[in-house]
Amino acid sequence: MSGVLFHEQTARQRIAALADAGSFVELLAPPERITSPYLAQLGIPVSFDDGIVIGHAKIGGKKVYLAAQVGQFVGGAVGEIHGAKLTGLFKAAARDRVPCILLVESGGVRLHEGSAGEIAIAETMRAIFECRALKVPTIAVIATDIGAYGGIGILSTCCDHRIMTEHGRLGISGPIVIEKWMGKKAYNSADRALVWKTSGGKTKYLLGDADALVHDAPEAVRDALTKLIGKSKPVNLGSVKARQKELQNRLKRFGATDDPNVVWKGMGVRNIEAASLASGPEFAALAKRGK
Amino acid sequence: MKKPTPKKTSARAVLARLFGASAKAIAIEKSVLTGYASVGGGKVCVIGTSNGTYIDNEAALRLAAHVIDCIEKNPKTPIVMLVDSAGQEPNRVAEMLGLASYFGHLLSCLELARRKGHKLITVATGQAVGGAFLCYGMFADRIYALDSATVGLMPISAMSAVTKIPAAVLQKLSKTMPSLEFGAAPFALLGGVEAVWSAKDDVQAKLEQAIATATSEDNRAELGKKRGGRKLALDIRKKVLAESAR
Amino acid sequence: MITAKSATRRQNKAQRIERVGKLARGKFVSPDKVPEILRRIIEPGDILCLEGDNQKQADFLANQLATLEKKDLRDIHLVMSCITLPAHIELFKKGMIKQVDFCYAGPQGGAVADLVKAKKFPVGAIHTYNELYARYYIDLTPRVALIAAPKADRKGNLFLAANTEETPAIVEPTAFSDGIVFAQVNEIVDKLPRIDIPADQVDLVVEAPYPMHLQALFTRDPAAITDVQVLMAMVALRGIYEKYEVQSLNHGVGFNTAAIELLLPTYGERLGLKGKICKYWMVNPLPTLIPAIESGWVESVFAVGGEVGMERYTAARSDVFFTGRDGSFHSNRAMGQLAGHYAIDMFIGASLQIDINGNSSTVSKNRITGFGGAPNMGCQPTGRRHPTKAWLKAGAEANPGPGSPPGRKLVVQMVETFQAGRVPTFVEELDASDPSIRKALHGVTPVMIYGDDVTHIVTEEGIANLAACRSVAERQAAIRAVAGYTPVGLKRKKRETEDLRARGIVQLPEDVGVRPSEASRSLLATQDIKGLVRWSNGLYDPPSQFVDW
Amino acid sequence: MEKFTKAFPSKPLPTKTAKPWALAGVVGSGNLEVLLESGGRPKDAMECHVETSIPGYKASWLAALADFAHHYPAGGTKVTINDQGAPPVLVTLRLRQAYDHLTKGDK
Repeated sequence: MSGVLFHEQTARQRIAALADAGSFVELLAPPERITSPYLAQLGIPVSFDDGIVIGHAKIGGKKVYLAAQVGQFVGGAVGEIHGAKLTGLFKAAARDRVPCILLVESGGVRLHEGSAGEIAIAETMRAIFECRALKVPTIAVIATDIGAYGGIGILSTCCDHRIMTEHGRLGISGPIVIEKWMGKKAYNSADRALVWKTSGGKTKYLLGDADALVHDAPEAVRDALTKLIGKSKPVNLGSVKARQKELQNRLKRFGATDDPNVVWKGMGVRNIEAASLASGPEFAALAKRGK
Repeated sequence: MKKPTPKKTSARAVLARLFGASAKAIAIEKSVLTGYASVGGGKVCVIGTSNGTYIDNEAALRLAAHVIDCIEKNPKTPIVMLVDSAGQEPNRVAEMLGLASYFGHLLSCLELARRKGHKLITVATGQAVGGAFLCYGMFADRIYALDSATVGLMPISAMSAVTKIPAAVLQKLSKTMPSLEFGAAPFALLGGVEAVWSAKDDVQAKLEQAIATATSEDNRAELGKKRGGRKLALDIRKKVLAESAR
Repeated sequence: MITAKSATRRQNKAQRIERVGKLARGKFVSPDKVPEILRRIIEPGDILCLEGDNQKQADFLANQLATLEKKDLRDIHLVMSCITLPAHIELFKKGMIKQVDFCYAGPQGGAVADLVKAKKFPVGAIHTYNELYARYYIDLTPRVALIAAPKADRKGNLFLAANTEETPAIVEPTAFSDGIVFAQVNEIVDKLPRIDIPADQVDLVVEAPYPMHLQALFTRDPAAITDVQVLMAMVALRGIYEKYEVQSLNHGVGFNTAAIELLLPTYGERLGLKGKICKYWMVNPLPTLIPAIESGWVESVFAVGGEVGMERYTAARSDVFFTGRDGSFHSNRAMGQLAGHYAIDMFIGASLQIDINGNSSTVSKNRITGFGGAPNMGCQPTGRRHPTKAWLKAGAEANPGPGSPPGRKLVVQMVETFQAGRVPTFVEELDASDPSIRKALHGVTPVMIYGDDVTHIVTEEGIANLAACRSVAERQAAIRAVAGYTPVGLKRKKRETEDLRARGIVQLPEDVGVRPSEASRSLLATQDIKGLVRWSNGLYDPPSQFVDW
Repeated sequence: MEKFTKAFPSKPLPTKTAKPWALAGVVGSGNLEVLLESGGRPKDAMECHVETSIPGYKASWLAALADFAHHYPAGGTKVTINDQGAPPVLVTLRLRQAYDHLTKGDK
């Protein structure tokens, strides 16, 4: 129960914990001082990595490209520099045929930098699919409550694999935006249990949008990565047709309910209370996903 | 909250302008467009949105289904994507069911089409903002916009409301930073749009030419640098590629 | 021999009850009749007691009282622990109150400050809990007490459940002096789990349309504990708990002490301190104490009040918590405060402001809060005679003179040098000594804990052992030495600090064997509320605002 | 934003460091990042550059930095800080973390 929690680590600590000791080499490292001119003009503090640490490392002796977003810095949001670092990394991964891992922690586009971040996300999506066409595995790790939202939520679903923890959240619109739009009755953003059951790792795992649900610990994330960095998921006619069917089926089964517990039960969770308290593989065992 | 702005031009009029008489075969159902048409005598597949509608899980699936249909039945037929959508509607059930994954799926279908030799051309015809633009339109080989289209992240007023930075400050900065400005022209300066088509243009001819000249490499960062709207992105990307090659 | 004169109070009470007449059926009244009944049983000039401390509130009766007007009720001498509800403020605004004697005004601190400025707050004094309860038996005996209980039976016996708190301290002096005790209850049942207040001491009962308000006051989410607080907790554990072998103690409400509780099963265990320290507790059922209890550190816990969500856990751990024959938790505010005064080795808590002499306060011109119970525990009980190891060791350090006791209670203030928003904790002079506040309080500065009572101050910079200081100047230098980069701290002199450090009066983390780089949240027995639920084997039911699963 | 630069006397950094630079902390509300670099500077001083979003606390900053330079042999290093309202205790903590990383490596 105690120990280092992945969701409490900083981006740099996460990388240090996942990579083989001493193997991480940072690209565009802080001494280069590549900082956002937009934020500087607006009088907002800048950061030497612009909210994303990128580089290459070894995991279990195998070379990987790694990016870690810094959620505390402007919500991990994507500006021009941040986005270009991300695009460049996936392009390098495609060029070198090296798996690419993104430790996601971002609310999406950095509004302070306008459309530049939006285009950067679109460019990164293209780069991710470049990797996938070459069978270079791409993995998104979504394991913090800042999670993957907005354009980064969509981008995360473009990767081959998603590893999540119960703390991770994956979506497009956040609870506060939805509450403003639909009203507090439809979505009370302060109801944390409902928020996590709507967008949290457990629900995403049950529905099949997360490939692995792991404990909130760096070792657990590393184990899951080790299993997945050798595997790519093809994008072919068979795979997209199967997915089309799956998503249609999901909409048909659950489109009429607004109660996440109905989804949980539908996806094989018998004891909701016990499953709510369980974590990682223990949850998965209680769930018998999709049965 | 603001509801979507009312349509300016009818969806049919826009389609007619782009595809002439062949536009009739394009179905419009709940503001989602699917069908086939012809451009310069060649067959094209059309998917898109109209009337500034919201794209939900179901709409994403219908667009994806049509792309799959095109791949299966009409190999290598260019796909024209029309964008007039206010984005995704903030909705709890949509989120619970994984709207992001529905969008990701649509992108996967388009990627498959590209790999199988379909050219992908986007024309932003109305609203092209936020997630709706990201989930298919911005994924094209080449992206164009009608000059009447509203393209970009969000208007300065909305940006100001969320960031709590006074609109006047953002307005002033946008003079030197086109990224902050909202519209097709500044978006083109960033390289996000290849070209903006004006009311006077023969858009059918333009579209025909766009299809003919499109290549699948992503040229937006180059364009953004050349046009001066996005000065950093390309160099930073190059730097990453250079440092990682050491 | 009973004379007419000696029976005056009794006769007066009978008259009041008679005035209620048919508005009640026996002792029982319906909610809609309450305002009229209050009008009939309270007389001008009465000492009126409203039950309500920082957790439990007789809120229905208070709200009904606030519907009356000055023509119904005037010249009231209000006595109560905590001014907590908007309804309480309403009574002052309507001009019904001629004097108020109280302890604490947490959530209404701003409103009370406004009333003071408007001269609508005729305060007698701000008390500590036991001080006020004591006066209920001397010169502030209530004529009418409005109290709250979860359950009554058909005879009017009351069951107080986990939140007994101050009810007995109010009922006894009222009932045994011919005062009127009026209880609001959540429900009336045929049979009570146990009887806490006999019907004999209860005059009127109303089943309130909503349950009494209970504040989750002692729930500290481990997720909000910072690395800096972990550092301070480690320093306190080594420099104080371990050094003095503190066996019996009270913890204040705060993240600093929550960090200590969560370090016991991990860091504390590693230091080999289990069984040597922290065995006997006078604290509310703190959820953050669950891991230490489950790890076998804790012999017993006595409490001044309950805590929302801890009912099933405390019942299951009746080997540790005081429980009734029905198996459920029991608390008692007056006795708990008494225990905290006389029977513990150490009080440790936080404060908003500490002055250069070690006095602390939470009062400022714009927020008049008061004391509550901390000063009952954070003081030297000169009536104490029994020795313990910690008491004697602390006493020896203080270099007792021929006329002073051989022992000392450890009174520890544990604060970060800055509060949120870069507000310095250490100041040359307390905000509370503002002339306008002193004037309203008849010349008294509302000091929470006096510097003379404090033995240690712990900050992220280290420990200042005030008890070991030999002069006022030395004490000031020791405080500056741990005041960090606050204006008070910036005035320290390097040589003075080094001298105090050489003599052990000031200790840096490394002096007590703590490496600051080790201080990390990962040392906590759990880092979130869900972990506490897991530690409790699912018996802890946290309030919904803390639940994200 | 407030910016200032100052050098503080400090004993020379050990000649062999684990790496040429180290970064500790993140820029976020109530937090800061410290970039510590070695090499190419006079050996008898720690050169500091601070950029903070909350002006008016220069005295605290200078005292905290001076104390650090006094307690740790950091001569020849350059400290650059991006601050978003961190309390002084975090300044010291992050400096210490960056120093440990620089001299002993990550871990």
